[in-house]
Amino acid sequence: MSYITNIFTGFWSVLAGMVVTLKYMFRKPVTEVYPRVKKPMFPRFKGPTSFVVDEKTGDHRCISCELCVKICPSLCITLEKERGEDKKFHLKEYKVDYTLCSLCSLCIEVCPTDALTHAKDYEIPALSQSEMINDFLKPFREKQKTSQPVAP
Amino acid sequence: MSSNNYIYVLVFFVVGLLFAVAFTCTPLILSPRSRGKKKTSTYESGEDTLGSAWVQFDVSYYLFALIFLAFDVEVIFLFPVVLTYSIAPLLIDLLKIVIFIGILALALAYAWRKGIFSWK
Amino acid sequence: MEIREIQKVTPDDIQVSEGVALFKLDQLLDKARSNSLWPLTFGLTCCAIEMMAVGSPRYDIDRFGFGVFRATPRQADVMIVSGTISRKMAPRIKTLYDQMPSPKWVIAMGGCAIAGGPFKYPGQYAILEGIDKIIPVDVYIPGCPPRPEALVSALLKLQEKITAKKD
Amino acid sequence: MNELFRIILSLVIVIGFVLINSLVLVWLERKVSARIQLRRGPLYVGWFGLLQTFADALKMLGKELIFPKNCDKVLYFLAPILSFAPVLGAFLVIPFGQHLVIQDLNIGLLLVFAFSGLSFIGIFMAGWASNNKYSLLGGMRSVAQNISYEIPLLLSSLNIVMMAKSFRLSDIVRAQAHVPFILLQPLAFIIFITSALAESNRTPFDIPEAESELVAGFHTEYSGLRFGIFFISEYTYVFISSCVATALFLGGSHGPFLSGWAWFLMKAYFVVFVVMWVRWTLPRLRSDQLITFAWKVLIPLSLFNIICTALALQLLKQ
Repeated sequence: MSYITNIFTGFWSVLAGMVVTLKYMFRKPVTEVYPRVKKPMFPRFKGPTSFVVDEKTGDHRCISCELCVKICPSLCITLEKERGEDKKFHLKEYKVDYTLCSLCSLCIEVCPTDALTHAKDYEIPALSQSEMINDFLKPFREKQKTSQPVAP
Repeated sequence: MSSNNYIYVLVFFVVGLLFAVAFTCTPLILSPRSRGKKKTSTYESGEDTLGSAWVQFDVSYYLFALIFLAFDVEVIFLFPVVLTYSIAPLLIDLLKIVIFIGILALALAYAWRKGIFSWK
Repeated sequence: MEIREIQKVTPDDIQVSEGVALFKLDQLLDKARSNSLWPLTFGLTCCAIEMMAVGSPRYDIDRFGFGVFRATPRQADVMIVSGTISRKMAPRIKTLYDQMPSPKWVIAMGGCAIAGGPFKYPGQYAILEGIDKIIPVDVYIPGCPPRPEALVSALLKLQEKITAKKD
Repeated sequence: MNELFRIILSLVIVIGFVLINSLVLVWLERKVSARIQLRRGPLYVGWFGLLQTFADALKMLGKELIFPKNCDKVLYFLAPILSFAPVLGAFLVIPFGQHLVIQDLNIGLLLVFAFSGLSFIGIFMAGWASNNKYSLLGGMRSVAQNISYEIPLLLSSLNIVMMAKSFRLSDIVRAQAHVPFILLQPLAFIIFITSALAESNRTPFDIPEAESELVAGFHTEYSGLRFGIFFISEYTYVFISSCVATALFLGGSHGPFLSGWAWFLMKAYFVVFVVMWVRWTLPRLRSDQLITFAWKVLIPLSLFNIICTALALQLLKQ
């Protein structure tokens, strides 16, 4: 007897399952049409690190203390500095190798002037490894170039 | 005309073969080719294979093939019997069909009882 | 980073003109290849989870025709190396790459697959420092791990690379 | 001369139909699966992704064919061809309309079953010739499954032969002018669809190419268009078995308002849709469950059904 009831329950459960999938078929898809619609990232999203632009000066806040270089577990930050005429260190070069960075945000936590932050950029594929060594000072240099002709 | 009918079967089968051959050979012209020592080796999730795959196989498959043979032949027997029965349904023919199917069912019950269908 | 517009193959593009059939055929094949990149089902570590997310309803990589994950390298076109490559694993990956049929591409996903990531330090002996030490890589995706969107944009970049005019 | 022209014309039509139909079916499958999983499916290549499978096929044209060095060369080459060749023959007798059939042979039903029964020879050949452990397991399971489900398939169609009093498919369709046989033989229909699913290796029964355990089953070693041919023949078998189901149970080309072939194609594509729907609903059966299901459930049920039909014929003799 259980043989026949087994067959019936099996058949019935198949039908029930198919009704469920049919219902799902007429629901709205949950897909985000990604490259056409770009969703803003969450506030705590950890993108690649970058310099904070200071609102007052329009420059970066780095004081070349090298704390980030020392704490980085992946050894991905290279920093070069030079002593200016005012006996203060000036940042000459600041590069992060994204091939190594694991976005642990230790450099951000340790920074005394809050000069670093996570960018919200996430479309970062590259065709070669050299493209992934990011020069942090590049946007600031470009800004200087564009602003120089304006200044007397 | 009626003998002509079956020429279609032959022609369709042969053309199917030729078409498939042509189809599988076009990539030889169009595709790039490359060579390598590992390229033609047998796939086994990146491992090198140990030995050949042509080994002895589980006997239960063989038993299935045996019952299948018996059943399939008997089903083919049933086809003309059922056709003639449906055209002129006589009671004696019904009895014969029932006996025939009963014997088939007995064979199935025997195999079931012997545990062929439960895998070990 | 710029992301290109979705390239649409309209019926007009598929037409092969009579005169320069072979030349156009090449372009047509490239277009077809770039629109059906079947990835190899294989993941190494944590980045593989993000790779799986790409096939999920939310990101649905099948929209571009990349959704057919093939389990065997014989039918795959693109290999997504997602995760840390230990030295024991490296020869297997090399074999899998070799077993793929010829127009084939590789995407290195995540810091470990690009250059060893956090495991790269002087004196380490267990990790292969980047998959490009053993097989040629077409697109790199930095991140630890990258977002699924980053993988989608990498696949689109690969599409761009395939259809680009060859000099 | 006229006959020759007819052969060539029907061949061209059938080959074209097989190719285009399988591409459309793959697209439909991807769309249906996407909608069931709340996805969008192919979207960007062509109109609603219709050219997606066309792009896939073109890509396979330009894909390298790998000849594994350990395989049995002749069988490896022959396997996809042998799995494709019978596909065309099965289209010979399918009555797409009242007079729209290439050759209305009087053993039409048996011919279709004979041709679709040939498919697993190609599959097993592929499994054996590849000299790959996954392929061999896939091929073995495929044969065990196919021979198990062949019998309920034939037994359930016996009922229809009894009802229609003919093997000729167009006669069977004609017998359903008023009542389709699905209403008279619901059990036979269920058995037929279940075993047709298993015969064409569709998902609750796709043990031969179970991706989670056997990589790609029997076509693990096949690349490019050789694999593509397996794919085409698999989808065409799905279509053929749904055509046969339409002709046997759903009243074939009978229907109001529209012309016969439109009804036939609509019904056949509906059965194909049901097959896909089942595929994306049910999980895969285990190998032993699969075979015992055929022998312990389907075959006794169909034997019982035959006796019932014979009795009914006897009672309704007057």
